[in-house]
Amino acid sequence: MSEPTRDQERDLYRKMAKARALDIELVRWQRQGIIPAFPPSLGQEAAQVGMAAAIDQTRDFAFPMYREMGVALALDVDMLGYLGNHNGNWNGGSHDPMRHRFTPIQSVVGSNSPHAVGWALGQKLDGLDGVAVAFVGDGGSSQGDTHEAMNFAGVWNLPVVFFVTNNQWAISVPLSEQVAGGSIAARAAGYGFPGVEVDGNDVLAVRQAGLDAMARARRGEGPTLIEAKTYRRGPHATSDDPGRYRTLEEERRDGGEDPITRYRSSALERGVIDEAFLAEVDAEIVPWLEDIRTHLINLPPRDGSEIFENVYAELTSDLVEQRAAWSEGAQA
Amino acid sequence: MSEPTRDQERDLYRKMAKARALDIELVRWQRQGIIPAFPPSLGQEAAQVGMAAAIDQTRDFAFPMYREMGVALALDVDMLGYLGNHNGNWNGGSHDPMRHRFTPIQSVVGSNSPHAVGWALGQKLDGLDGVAVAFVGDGGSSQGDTHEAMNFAGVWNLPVVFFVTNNQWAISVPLSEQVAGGSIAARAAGYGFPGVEVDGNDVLAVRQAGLDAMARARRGEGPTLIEAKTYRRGPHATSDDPGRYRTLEEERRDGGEDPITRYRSSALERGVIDEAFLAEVDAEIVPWLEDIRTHLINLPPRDGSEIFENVYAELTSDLVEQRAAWSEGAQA
Amino acid sequence: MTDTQVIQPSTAETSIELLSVQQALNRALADELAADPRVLIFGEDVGTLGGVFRVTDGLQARFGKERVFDTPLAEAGILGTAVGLAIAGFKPVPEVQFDGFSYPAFDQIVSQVARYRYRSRGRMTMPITLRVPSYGGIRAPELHGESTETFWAHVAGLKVVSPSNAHDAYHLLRAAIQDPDPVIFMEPKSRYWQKSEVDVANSGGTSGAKIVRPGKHLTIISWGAMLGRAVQAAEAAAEDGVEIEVVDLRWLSPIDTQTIVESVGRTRRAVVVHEAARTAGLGAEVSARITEHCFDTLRAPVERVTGYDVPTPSGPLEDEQIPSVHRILLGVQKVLEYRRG
Amino acid sequence: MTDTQVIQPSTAETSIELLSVQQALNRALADELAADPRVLIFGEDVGTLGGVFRVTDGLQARFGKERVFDTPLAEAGILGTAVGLAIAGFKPVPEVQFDGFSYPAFDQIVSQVARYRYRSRGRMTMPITLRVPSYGGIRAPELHGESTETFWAHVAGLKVVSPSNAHDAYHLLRAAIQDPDPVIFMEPKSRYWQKSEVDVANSGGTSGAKIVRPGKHLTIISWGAMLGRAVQAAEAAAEDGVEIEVVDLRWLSPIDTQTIVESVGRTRRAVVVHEAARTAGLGAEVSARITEHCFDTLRAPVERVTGYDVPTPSGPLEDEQIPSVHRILLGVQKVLEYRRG
Ligand SMILES: Cc1ncc(C[n+]2csc(CCOP(=O)(O)OP(=O)(O)O)c2C)c(N)n1
Ligand SMILES: Cc1ncc(C[n+]2csc(CCOP(=O)(O)OP(=O)(O)O)c2C)c(N)n1
Ligand SMILES: [Mg+2]
Ligand SMILES: [Mg+2]
Repeated sequence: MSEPTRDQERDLYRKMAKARALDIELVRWQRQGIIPAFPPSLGQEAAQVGMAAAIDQTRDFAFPMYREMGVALALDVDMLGYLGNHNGNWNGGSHDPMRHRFTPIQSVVGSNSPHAVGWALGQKLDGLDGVAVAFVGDGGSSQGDTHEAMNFAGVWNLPVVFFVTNNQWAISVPLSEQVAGGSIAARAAGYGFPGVEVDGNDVLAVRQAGLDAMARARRGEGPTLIEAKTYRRGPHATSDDPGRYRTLEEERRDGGEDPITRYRSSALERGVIDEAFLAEVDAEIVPWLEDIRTHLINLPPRDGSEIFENVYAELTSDLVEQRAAWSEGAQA
Repeated sequence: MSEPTRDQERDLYRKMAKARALDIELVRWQRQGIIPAFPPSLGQEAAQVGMAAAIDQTRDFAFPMYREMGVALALDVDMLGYLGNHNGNWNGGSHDPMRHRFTPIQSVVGSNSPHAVGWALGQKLDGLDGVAVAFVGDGGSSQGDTHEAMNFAGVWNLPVVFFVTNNQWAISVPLSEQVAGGSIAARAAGYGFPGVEVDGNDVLAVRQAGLDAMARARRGEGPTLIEAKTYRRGPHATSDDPGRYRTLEEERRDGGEDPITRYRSSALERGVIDEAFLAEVDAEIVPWLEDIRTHLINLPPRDGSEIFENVYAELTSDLVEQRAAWSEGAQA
Repeated sequence: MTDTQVIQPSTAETSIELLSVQQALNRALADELAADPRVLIFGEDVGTLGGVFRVTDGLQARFGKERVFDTPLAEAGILGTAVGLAIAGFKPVPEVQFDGFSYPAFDQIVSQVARYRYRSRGRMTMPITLRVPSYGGIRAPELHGESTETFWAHVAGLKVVSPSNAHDAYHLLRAAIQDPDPVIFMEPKSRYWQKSEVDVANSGGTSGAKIVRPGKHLTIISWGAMLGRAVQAAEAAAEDGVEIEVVDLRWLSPIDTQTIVESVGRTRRAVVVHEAARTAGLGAEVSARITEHCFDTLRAPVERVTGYDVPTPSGPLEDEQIPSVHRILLGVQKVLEYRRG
Repeated sequence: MTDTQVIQPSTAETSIELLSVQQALNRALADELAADPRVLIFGEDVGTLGGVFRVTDGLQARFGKERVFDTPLAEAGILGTAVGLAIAGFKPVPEVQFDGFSYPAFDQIVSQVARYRYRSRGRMTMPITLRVPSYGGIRAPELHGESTETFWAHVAGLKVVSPSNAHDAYHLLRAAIQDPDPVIFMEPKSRYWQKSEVDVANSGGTSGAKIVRPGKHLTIISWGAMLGRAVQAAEAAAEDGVEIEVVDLRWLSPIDTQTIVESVGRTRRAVVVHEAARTAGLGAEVSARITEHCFDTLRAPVERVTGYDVPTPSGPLEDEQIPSVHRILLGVQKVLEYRRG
C-alpha cells in the first residue's frame, strides 16, 4: 500500500472535478455547435483519474481509446490538442503523443492493446523500466486483438497493464450480451497473470490497484489486468439516445453513487479537503473552462493542403501532382 | 459415464490402427511423389478417434482444421475425397461436406471456430439438438478468431464443443512460447464455461470427455472446451524438418507412450480384443490401403475449366469471357 | 447476370412513396424478414437500438430477438458466425457498423465468405449480405468514412452493390439478400436522410448499371454517394450546353461493362468519379475497361476524378478529399478540351 | 522518391556473388541486423526454425533471441506489436508466413501501420518492413499463393515493393528496411531457390522501376515472380524479330509512372502482366496511367494478361491461373495486330 499524501488526494479531487466540469461543458458545447460530437466520460472520473495517478510519465506510456478524456487531463496532456480530435481539428488529437506519452486517440476498438504490448516489449529489450498501459472497454474485451495482445504479453511476461473500464455498456449492448462469463478480470487467469477487479467509482482503490500493477510490471513480474467496474452515466456519444435501450430508472439503479460526490464526502470527513479547498477548485475551474472554450472557438481551421502531409516522410511524385490538382480544384 | 461396449471398443481400436497405417502410408506416398505434401497425425490417433466417437453424424457437425485425418476416417468421410486435399486434387477435399457433416479442410488457422459458433446458433434457432465441434490447435488458440468464437458461444450459451488438440507444437513453436499461462483448458473459465483437460493419448478418456461435453451441449447447457494433451510425433508436414527445433531425445521424452500400443495392451488385458481380432484388423488394412493408393494414383486430373466453376452460382459475363480466353491460352 | 426476381411486397397499396434511403433500407429489411423466415439480421447495436443509423429500427420489436439480434463487439466473429449460419441454411444479413470496421473481418470475408462455395465445390453456399454504411460525407472520425469497394471488387466470389437513391436502396438490398452469392452492400451513409420516390412494387430491374441521365457529349460513371454530385455536375454542364450522360454503376462487382461501353461508344468521352483513393481505385478498372473496348472511338483519355492518395481525412478536412461538383466539372472540361497532340 | 542510400555491407570482398533469392534475402537481413541495432525480426517460426522458407536461417543463432524471435500464432498481434515497437524507436521487420495470412492482420496494417504517421502528424513514424512470401507458383494449398498487391497499393501510407531476382532481393530489402515509411515487401516465393548474380556493393539504384530488357516494339510491365516469364516471352518474341522492352516495376506503390510512360512513349504498345485476379488488379492502374499519359502515341489499348477472376486455385490447377509465357505472347500478339477499326 502506498497511502496518498494530502496533496496527492487533493490533486485527485481537483482532477476529477475538472474532468467532470469539462465533460459537462463539452456536451453543452456540442449542443451549441462548437464541437460536432463528444463521447462523455461522465461517471468514469474516479477510474480515469485513479489510474492516471499510477502512471509515471517520465517512463510509462498510455495507449488510450476515445473515452479517456479524464486520463488525458490528469496526465496534463495539452487539452486543446487533445480536444482537437473532438472538434474535428485533427483526428486523434494534435497533442504531441511522444512528449505526453499518450498516443493519439484510437477509433478502432481493440486495436490499441497490441501496440501497448509492442511498446512494452521495446522496454524490455532496451532494459528500461517503463510500463505500457492499454485502455480497454468491456466492448473492447470481445475483440480478437485484445486476446492476442494479452496472450503475447503473458508469453513474454511484459510490463503491460490492461486497464479495462467496465462501464457496463458498449453503445447499446449491455455487459450480459457482451462478456461471456460476466467477468473480464477472470480472463487474466487464462493467460497466467493476475486479474484484479476494483470498484471503479472509488478513486483511491483504483489508484492503489494501478500502483500495484505498475510496480509489479516494473519489477519484471509481468502483466496485470485491472477491471474497473463503473458505469457510463451519459450517452455513448452526443449523438446517442440511451432512452432507446435503457430506462432512467435503470440508469439510476445501475449507476450507483456518483464517484465524485462519494470521494468528496470521504475526503471532507477525513479532513483531507475542506470547504475552502472546494471553493478554490471551483474558482479555478471557471476561467479554465472559459479559456479552453475561447481557444477552441478560435482554433483556425486547418489548411486543406495538410491532407497531403505526413502520408509519407516525403511527398511522393503522385502526391505532388495531386496536391497541385487539389489546389486548382480548391478554387471553387 | 457411458461405458463403451465391446464392439465400440473394437471399433475404436480398428479406427486408430487404420488411421495410423494410412498416416504412415501417406508419408511414404509423399516420398514416392504420389502426393505433394501431408501433415501427419502420428500420435494423435487417440485424440482424434476418441473425439470422433462422441460425434453423432445424424445431427452434429464437425469443423476441422487440416490435421484431422483420423477424425475424418473415424467419421467415415469419403477418404478419397478427403485426401483430394492432400494430393492436390481439390483444396479442402472433394468429399461432400453436407452429407458427411464435416466441412472442407481449413487452411487459415483459427478461422473455423466462428463457423462452428454460427452453425450452433442455427441449431438453437431451429430448435434442433445438434452440436458443433470446432477443432483447434494449441497454435490456433492464440488467434483472435478463436477468442471471439468462444466469447460468442459463451454469451449465447451455444451447443459447441471446442476440441483443442494440444500437441505441444505449432510448427517449430513450442507450447511455452505459444500459450500464456500454459493451459488452454484454463481459458474456458474466463468465458464462464467448463474447460476440461484430458489425456489425449487415452482414447477412452477422450471419448468420455467428448460424450460428456456433447451431452451437456445437447441438454442446452452450453459450450465446453476440451484440451486433449497429446504430442505431434511427426514433422509439422512432410516438408518440415523437426531436427531444426527439437532433438530426437526430446521427442522420445515428451512424446510419452504410443497411444495405440497403450490402448492395445489395455484392451488385450481387459479381454476386449484378442490376437485373432488384431490379425483380422491387420488383414483388413492391407487391401484397404492398396485400394486407396490405387484410386489416388488413378484419380484423373481435374479439367482446368473447373477453376471457373462455383465462383458464383452462375458464371458472370466476365467469367464467360475469361473462360473463353483461358481455353484459347490453354492450347499451349 | 445479377438479375433477381423481387418478390412483391405485401405492403404495397399505392406503389409510389417518398422515402429516405434509411427508410427504404429499413423497409427492404422488413419485407425480406417477412418474406423469408431464414433471413436473420445481426451485428453491433442493430437490435434494441435499431442501428446507429436506425436502418434496423423497429425490426427486433417486430420480428423478435431470434431474427434480429445484437452481437458482441467483434467483426471477425460476426462474419464467421454468418458463415456458420449459412452452412446451417440461413440467409444472414450481418452489419458492420462503419466501413472501416470491415477491416477486422477482412480475413473472414475474403478467405471464408468469398470462397466457401468454391472450396466446397458448390455444396456450401454463402447467401450472405453484408451491410456496410459506407463512404464519407458526414465529417465523421477516422475509419468512419472509408470507400472500400476496391478491396471487395478484387476478390472473386464476392459481389458488390451500392445504391445511390432510395428506390435502388430498397430494391438492390432485396436483390442482394435474395442473391445466392455473398454480396457486400455499400450504403451511402451521407444519403441516409435524403428522400426520393420509391416504387416498392416495381424495381425497374435490379441488375447491372443504370443510365440515370441521358446525354451525348460525355459519360460520367459513378456510384453510391458520389452519384448525386455527378448528376449535379451534369446539370451545371447542361447550362453551358454540354449534355452529359450519367451512368450509375450500382453493381461494383461484377461490373456491367456493356452499359458503360455502349454509353461511351456514343459519347466518346468518359469521366469516372469516386471518393476512394485514386491509385488502384475502382476508377482504374473502369478506365481500363473503357479503353479496352472503346479505344478507337474515345476522343480523350478517360479522366478519373477521385479522392487523393491520402488516408481518408476526417472532420472538415474530409471536404478536401471528396470530389466536389467543381472538381468533377474540371475533369469534364479537361476531357472536352482534349485535343490529340 | 523511394531512393535510399544502401550502407556498404561489411562482408563484401569480391563484390559479385551467385546467390539464390532466399540467400540474398537472408544476407540482406543479416546485414541490416548488423548495421542497425534497432532492427528486429519476428514472426511465426522465424527464430529457431529460420522460417518455413529458411529466409531467416541462422539469424537467431547469430544475433540472439532478442533480435530475432518467434511469436505466437496471431498475425494481428504480430503487426500490432510492430506498431508498438516502432513507437518505442525500433525498426521492426515482421513476417507473415504466407501471403494469405496477411488478411488476419489487414486491420492492423491498413488502419494502424499505414496511418500512424498521419494520425500523429509525423510524430510517430512506422519504419516497418512486412515481409510477405507472395504469389503462386509452388502449387501450394489455398491462401498460400495469393497476390495481394492491389490491397496495399490502394492504401495511402504504405509502400509496396517486390523483387524479381536475387540482386534486387538483396538491395530492395535493405532499402525497404532503411525506408522511414512502412513497406510491404512481397517476396516471389517461387523464385526463392533461383540463383543469379548479386553485386552486394553496388545496388545500381533501388528507387523506381527498372528496364531489364530494352526493346522498341512493345513494352511489357510486370513484377515479382511474373517478371521472369515476361522476359521469357520477350526472348521468344525476339526470335520472330519482335523487340520487346521489359519493365520490372519493382515498387508497386508508389508507382514509377515516369519510367513506364517513357518506355511506352517509345514503343507505343504495352502489355501488363500479373498473377492477381484481373478485376481491380494493379494492371488496371498501370493501364489507366499509361492511357492517361500516352493516349496520343498508343497504337493499341493496353493489354492485361492476368490471373482470372477466380479464387487463386491450388495444386496443379494453379497452373491454369498464372499467366504462362504462351498467354503473355497471345497478349503481345493481340496488341501488335491491333488496327484501328
Ligand atoms: C472495430 C470497431 N468496431 C466498431 C466500432 C464502433 N464503436 C465505437 S465505440 C463502440 C462501443 C465500445 O464499447 P466499449 O469498448 O465498452 O467502450 P465504451 O464506449 O463503453 O467506452 C462501438 C461498437 C469501432 N469503433 N471499432
Ligand atoms: C492464419 C494462419 N497463419 C499461419 C499459418 C501457417 N501455419 C500452418 S499450420 C501452423 C501451426 C499450427 O499449429 P497448431 O494450431 O498447434 O496446429 P498443429 O499444426 O499442431 O496441428 C502455422 C503457423 C496458417 N495456416 N494460418
Ligand atoms: Mg463500455
Ligand atoms: Mg499444435
